Amino acid sequence: MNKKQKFFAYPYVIWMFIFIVLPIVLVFLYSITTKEVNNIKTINFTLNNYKLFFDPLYIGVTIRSINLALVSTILCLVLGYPIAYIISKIHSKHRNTVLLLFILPMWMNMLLRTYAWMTILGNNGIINNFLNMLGLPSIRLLYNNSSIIIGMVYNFLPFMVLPIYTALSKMDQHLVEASHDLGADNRTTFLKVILPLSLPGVISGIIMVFMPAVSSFVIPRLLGGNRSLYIGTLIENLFLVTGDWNFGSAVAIMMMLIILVSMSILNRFDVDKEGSGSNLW
Amino acid sequence: MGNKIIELKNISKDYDVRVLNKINLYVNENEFLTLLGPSGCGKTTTLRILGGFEYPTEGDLFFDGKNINNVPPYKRQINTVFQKYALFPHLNIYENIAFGLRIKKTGDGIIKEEVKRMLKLVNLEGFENREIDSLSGGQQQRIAIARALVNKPKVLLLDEPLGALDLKLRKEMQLELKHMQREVGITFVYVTHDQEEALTMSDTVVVMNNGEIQQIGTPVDIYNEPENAFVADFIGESNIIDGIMNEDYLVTFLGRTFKCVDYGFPRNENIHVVLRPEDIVMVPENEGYIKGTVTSTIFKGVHYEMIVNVGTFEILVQSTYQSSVDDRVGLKFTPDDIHIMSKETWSE
Amino acid sequence: MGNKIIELKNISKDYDVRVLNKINLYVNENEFLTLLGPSGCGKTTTLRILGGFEYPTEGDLFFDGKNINNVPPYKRQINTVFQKYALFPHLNIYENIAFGLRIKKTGDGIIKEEVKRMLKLVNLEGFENREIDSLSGGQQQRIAIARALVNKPKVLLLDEPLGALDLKLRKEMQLELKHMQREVGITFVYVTHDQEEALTMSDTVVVMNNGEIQQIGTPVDIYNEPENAFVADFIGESNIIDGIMNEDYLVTFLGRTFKCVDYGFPRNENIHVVLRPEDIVMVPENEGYIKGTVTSTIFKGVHYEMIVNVGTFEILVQSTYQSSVDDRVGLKFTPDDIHIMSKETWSE
Amino acid sequence: SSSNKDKVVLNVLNYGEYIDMGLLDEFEKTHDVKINYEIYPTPEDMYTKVKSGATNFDLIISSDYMIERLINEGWVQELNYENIPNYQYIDEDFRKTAYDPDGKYTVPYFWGTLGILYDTTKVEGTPTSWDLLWDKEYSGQILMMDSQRDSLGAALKKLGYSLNTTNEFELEEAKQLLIQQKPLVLAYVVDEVRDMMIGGEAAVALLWSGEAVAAMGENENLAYYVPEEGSNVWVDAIFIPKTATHKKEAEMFINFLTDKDNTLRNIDYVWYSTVHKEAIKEVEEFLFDNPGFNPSDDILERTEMFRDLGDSLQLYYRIWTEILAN
Amino acid sequence: MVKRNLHKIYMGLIFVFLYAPILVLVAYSFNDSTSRGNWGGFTLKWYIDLFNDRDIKTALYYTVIVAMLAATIATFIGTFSAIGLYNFKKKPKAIMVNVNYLPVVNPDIVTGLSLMILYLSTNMKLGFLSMLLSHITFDIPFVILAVMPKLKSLNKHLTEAALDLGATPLYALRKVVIPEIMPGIITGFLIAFTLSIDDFVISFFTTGSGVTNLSIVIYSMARRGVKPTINALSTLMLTVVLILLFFINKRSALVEGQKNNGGIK
Ligand SMILES: Nc1ncnc2c1ncn2[C@@H]1O[C@H](COP(=O)(O)OP(=O)(O)OP(=O)(O)O)[C@@H](O)[C@H]1O
Ligand SMILES: Nc1ncnc2c1ncn2[C@@H]1O[C@H](COP(=O)(O)OP(=O)(O)OP(=O)(O)O)[C@@H](O)[C@H]1O
Ligand SMILES: [Mg+2]
Ligand SMILES: [Mg+2]
Repeated sequence: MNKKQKFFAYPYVIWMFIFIVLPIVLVFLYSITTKEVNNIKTINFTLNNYKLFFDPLYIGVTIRSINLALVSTILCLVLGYPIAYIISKIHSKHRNTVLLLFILPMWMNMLLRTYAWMTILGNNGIINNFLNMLGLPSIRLLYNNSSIIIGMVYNFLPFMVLPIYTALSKMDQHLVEASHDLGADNRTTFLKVILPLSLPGVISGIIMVFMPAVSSFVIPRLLGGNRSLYIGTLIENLFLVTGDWNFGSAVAIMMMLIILVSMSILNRFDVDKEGSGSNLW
Repeated sequence: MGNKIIELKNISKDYDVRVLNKINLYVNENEFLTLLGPSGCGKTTTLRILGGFEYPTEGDLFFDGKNINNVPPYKRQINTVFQKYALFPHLNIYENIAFGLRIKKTGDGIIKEEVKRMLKLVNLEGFENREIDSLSGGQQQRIAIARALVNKPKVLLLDEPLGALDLKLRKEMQLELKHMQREVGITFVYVTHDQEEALTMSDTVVVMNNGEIQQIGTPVDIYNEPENAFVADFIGESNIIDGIMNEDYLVTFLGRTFKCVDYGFPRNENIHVVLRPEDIVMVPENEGYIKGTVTSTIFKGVHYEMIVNVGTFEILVQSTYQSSVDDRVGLKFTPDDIHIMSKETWSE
Repeated sequence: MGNKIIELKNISKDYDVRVLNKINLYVNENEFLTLLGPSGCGKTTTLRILGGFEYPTEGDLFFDGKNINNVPPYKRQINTVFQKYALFPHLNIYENIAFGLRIKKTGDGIIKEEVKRMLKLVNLEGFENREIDSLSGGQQQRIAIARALVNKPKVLLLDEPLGALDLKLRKEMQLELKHMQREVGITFVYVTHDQEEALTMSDTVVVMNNGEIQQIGTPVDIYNEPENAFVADFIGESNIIDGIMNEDYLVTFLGRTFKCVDYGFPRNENIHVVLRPEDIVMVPENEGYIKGTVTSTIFKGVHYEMIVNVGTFEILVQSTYQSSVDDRVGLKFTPDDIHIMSKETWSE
Repeated sequence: SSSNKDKVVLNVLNYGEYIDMGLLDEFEKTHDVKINYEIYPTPEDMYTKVKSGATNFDLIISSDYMIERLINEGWVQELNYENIPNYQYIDEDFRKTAYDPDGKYTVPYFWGTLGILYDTTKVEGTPTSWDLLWDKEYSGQILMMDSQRDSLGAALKKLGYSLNTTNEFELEEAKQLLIQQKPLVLAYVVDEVRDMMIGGEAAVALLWSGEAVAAMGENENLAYYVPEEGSNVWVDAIFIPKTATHKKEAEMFINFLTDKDNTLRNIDYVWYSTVHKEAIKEVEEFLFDNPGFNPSDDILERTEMFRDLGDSLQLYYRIWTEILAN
Repeated sequence: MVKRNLHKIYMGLIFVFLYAPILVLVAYSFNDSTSRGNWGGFTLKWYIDLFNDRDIKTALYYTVIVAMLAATIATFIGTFSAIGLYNFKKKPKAIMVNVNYLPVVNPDIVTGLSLMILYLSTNMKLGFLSMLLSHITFDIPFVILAVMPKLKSLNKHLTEAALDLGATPLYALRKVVIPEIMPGIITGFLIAFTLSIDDFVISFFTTGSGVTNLSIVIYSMARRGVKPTINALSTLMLTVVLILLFFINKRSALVEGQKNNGGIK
């Protein structure tokens, strides 16, 4: 029976072990050792790196990063869900084309796209030029939280839309009809039927946006002008500039822990048939 | 029974081809109306138009005298029991049934009570927390009924709501539905394949074929006075025999002339004679109007069904007594039992 | 009919609760075996175990004498018509029907022919290129039948295969299925809610309740000699009346003593008497063994169904003649019509 | 083709866009060597990659402090300057440097200063001091570098301290200065400063001279100066790592790069200041006159080079983190 | 009707949002100045430069090859793994799914460096293969994330029906499960391809021996200003894809038409 299909995952389990678990173990090893050693025999174990993480300075950075990622994720969700919904309603003949058109901008190099945003948002940028032409004063669009969020949403939106679209496509239309039949208007039907049924897709989308957004560093650097420190930049700098791999590893591990814990909370809402069928309503 | 609550005027529906053609029909308040017809004749499509899930290609739909062509389903005071149930897989039984009530912002206490009542009604007490997937086919069907009934709609559309239930439960549910209809005053538009069900429960039966209405009438009318051979053939099993209407009250078929109760046909008109199998009495060969040989006999529980070859025709006869194959028998019937229908072309 | 092709030995199945309990059953080659029982009694579960989609919690399953507990579905020479059809939505009708043949690497020419033949058989010629979604309920069901039949399996499991079809089509399909079974030599395991269908088509009927087998026998046995009140009540409509078996061939119920044909019960044993509604003859009040008042009368097409209140009991009577409510009538029956069953506890 | 197989493959690692690619083709043609050319964005990227030992690079071009670190860690080979006859043209001042005090390991490639690029249409007068970066007048129009050494360096120099100080009090002072400056700063960026200044997005920017020259080439309203309090001078140099396998060919290539004509070609492409005594005489006038390209000697006297700080780098980073996270 | 229009307006705005930067990028490919800060007039010289730039051509070649291969392989492994994981028991499944998230959470620099160390510790030569393996590794989790929702909503009776008709589990997978979850597989592939084509950090640390991709080239150019050649290249890529899309769309419309006009496959 289906049980046998478990075996399909076994190669990947091995792959995971080699390419994901081993490296993480390595990172973990770095995080609990001190820098001084180059010789295996003289490894010094320490928890100092973790202690250091709990410095208010880094906690602040972490919280700020998570906040930013959360806001971006929510915006992606709010903007992306309707897109996914509309695409899923497009005639099957054109659907894949629209999908491709949708992701095509992402195939242009991210640095170039971000530079283009700088050109659009800058003090002398396209938008401000346009405003000036209308006789309006310039506004500061670049190098603040909004520009970071614009950049994040721009870059991650497709990762929200695609899985939701997947979940919505071929959804059993009769269920929507049944809901309408029972007196639910479009809004209620959406909230009570369509959304719950597409929840697995939404969750995938949230993961695909939230997780990379927390650790993203190019966007805060370019569009935020590095005016605030985010955890991605912190880790990047720790590894490259300072060469403090040990503390960098500890920060990375802590971040993983925090995110995985919050994800497992989110996952509770996933209506998994194996579970006792937790209720959303 | 009061005024027309629903009226269909010249409703047509085209997909690639026309599947409903100029349907004219009204349903009175508190009426129990059944759509009957062969598979694919357009019953579900008609219900879907009533429910608002499908727009008619042509024609108008009225509810309480108002055109509701453009009223969305959730604004129609109509609930549906879907042919394929359409239960919400992400909700348990309790929440499936409570769905409509929650939308009306009914209090939790009342919802609990009502759900319990409905579960009892459909014989599924204690199933509140079960998942839809874990139910048997018949159990799912009953939940679908409960989910629609609990809302006490003005009009209830039921698309073969009892098809997956066994005889006993079906009878129980028929009684319950009938009871609810009277008690709460719901108008029923019902689709069923079970002819006995249609005849037992309905005030009005609508026989459809190929997207067109063939006959509208009371069960007794439909059964006893089918307007054409299609209806006669479709409703119950019939022997439809070519004949000639010699004059009023006199008809010739199977080589003999019989008295009958029909009149008003032109002289010597070619007609169809309908003889119901259960109206024919099997008697010793010499006592029968028509003589023949039994060619098959099947046990049907309530009765035996036998086929008697009378030379030019095979006549179906039902009787609680069994004859053996190859017996010679005679067949008798009264003038009442002979139904005359004008011939027309009808396709199946 | 030959050797046992399928044998279930002590099969049980537990989900949260036990849904099949110690099922013992065998099916002979070329037999037409029907599972009958109320909704939720475990019919589909039994078929799913036969098909290999569910492992029995306990017990053994044999096919041609070999234990197939661990044989996967695709290695069993068994095909299924699923209760919910399970048609492939991404394939058109043609490809749905051709699915099994393609697996066997049948040539395109033959596939084309066979699909055409099957479509004709199920009355859906010309539907090759239609999408599943665009079919009516009954049409989908017929495709499900065609998809299974086209493989000419050794054993065919059918889970209410005709439930969505109208009477006429159902009869046609019944004949076709019966025909195929004889012609090709397929063994059928059939689930139906239509008791007439069960009685008409089957060689053997298995009555189940609550996950247990109640009785196995020929249709006539089951109908005429139900082993317990559950079977009697479930198969056809019955009047089940408390009585006392005075001695062999003599029984007392409804305040009178009657002759009967049963024997072998202890003296003065409390028993159930089963009287079939169609066996009871309605006569003028003074001619009846039992007298009562008609309390309801329903038109059922083939006959009328009346309930006669005889004081302590309401008796159901079927007759082609109608009595009016409140008529006083007498009821008659012959000793043959009285069926005696020992009392046991049975739950619904 | 088979002949390709026998060819020596020279693995070269350089910053992106930091050489006239035609030179590579020419060297390949004239020396029958195949060059495997790879590029990297920042010295830190280079360091991590080289230390990983992934590829055995034969020749690397990078920046002073990073080379110093590699030398200290024993990753750099001594050069045989006899194989590099063109070394004679290298300015003597750049032969023994802070990062290569004995002049054993490296050959300078380009060099420059750290200074301030400003927009003359926005800034009045001719500023000469670091104070411009702290001038409230230009609030929201100041670009600082997202580079701890350079930004902290500017603050330290403004305070009159060494760029390479490890004195915590001095650093604390610099930190306060930068925190105080933060509200005025538009952004902390590196790579984008050039285009921002050309596009008139900001008025004042901390920047390296090489980029400043390039910016001035695109926008004539820009001017560059090295503040009088002193600043940083930096050198990008060529070296051969320990793990190199084709030292001979690498030295041939160094010689090729330090050839006068080739240097001129490179300058024409890169626009950075040269250490080539002969080449400097022949550069185009507009470059020669540019203080970014050709700073005066008295400016140079007030500059110092970045040194590898070893573990004190952590301190710098901590401070920099606190400034950004503030 | 109103809703239709609202949909259109909304999609229009979103597409403006998505393509506005792309238009800017395209415009700069015709800019006769190396700086984004300056409009130097119209030129085609970057396009000519492009054809003479062998490094960009190599980088493009590796970018496309690696992205195609990595996305394809990752989609393959990811799809099968998703199917496998889906059938795991609850506990192991939860563990696996969480491990699967790790590469998604991890900053690229950590993934890149740890993979680099992994390869080096096994004496693997960094280059095409190591870069490809890394791309596959960070692609797979996304493919699994894309396929899972579809698996969750898959009607399991369809597989049963296929098995019942004699299909081996593999055949059922190929002919029933895969077609049913196809939207998920397609989006998984698109996401994987997108991530691959855009990756810099991980690629940089896990490649070597002269194998580069466009991102490495572009990021390395950043300090000295990204040459408009790259914009020209991007513009060309965009055009090629759009043209392909146009033809594919035409063709699929044709196929659809044929299907409707009868003719059994
Ligand atoms: N996965 C499951 N988990 C728990 N209970 C189940 C599950 N599947 C079936 N059941 C229960 O097992 C019993 C038997 O189910 P089954 O589907 O065999 O009934 P059935 O005889 O086919 O009924 P019907 O005629 O209504 O189709 C039902 O009570 C059903 O609720
Ligand atoms: N979307 C569609 N596209 C094309 N034809 C359709 C579509 N939906 C239904 N039809 C056709 O319309 C006809 C009527 O369908 P409908 O579902 O109303 O039949 P029905 O009377 O309910 O039949 P059944 O008793 O089998 O459920 C059928 O022949 C069906 O094939
Ligand atoms: Mg229907
Ligand atoms: Mg069932």
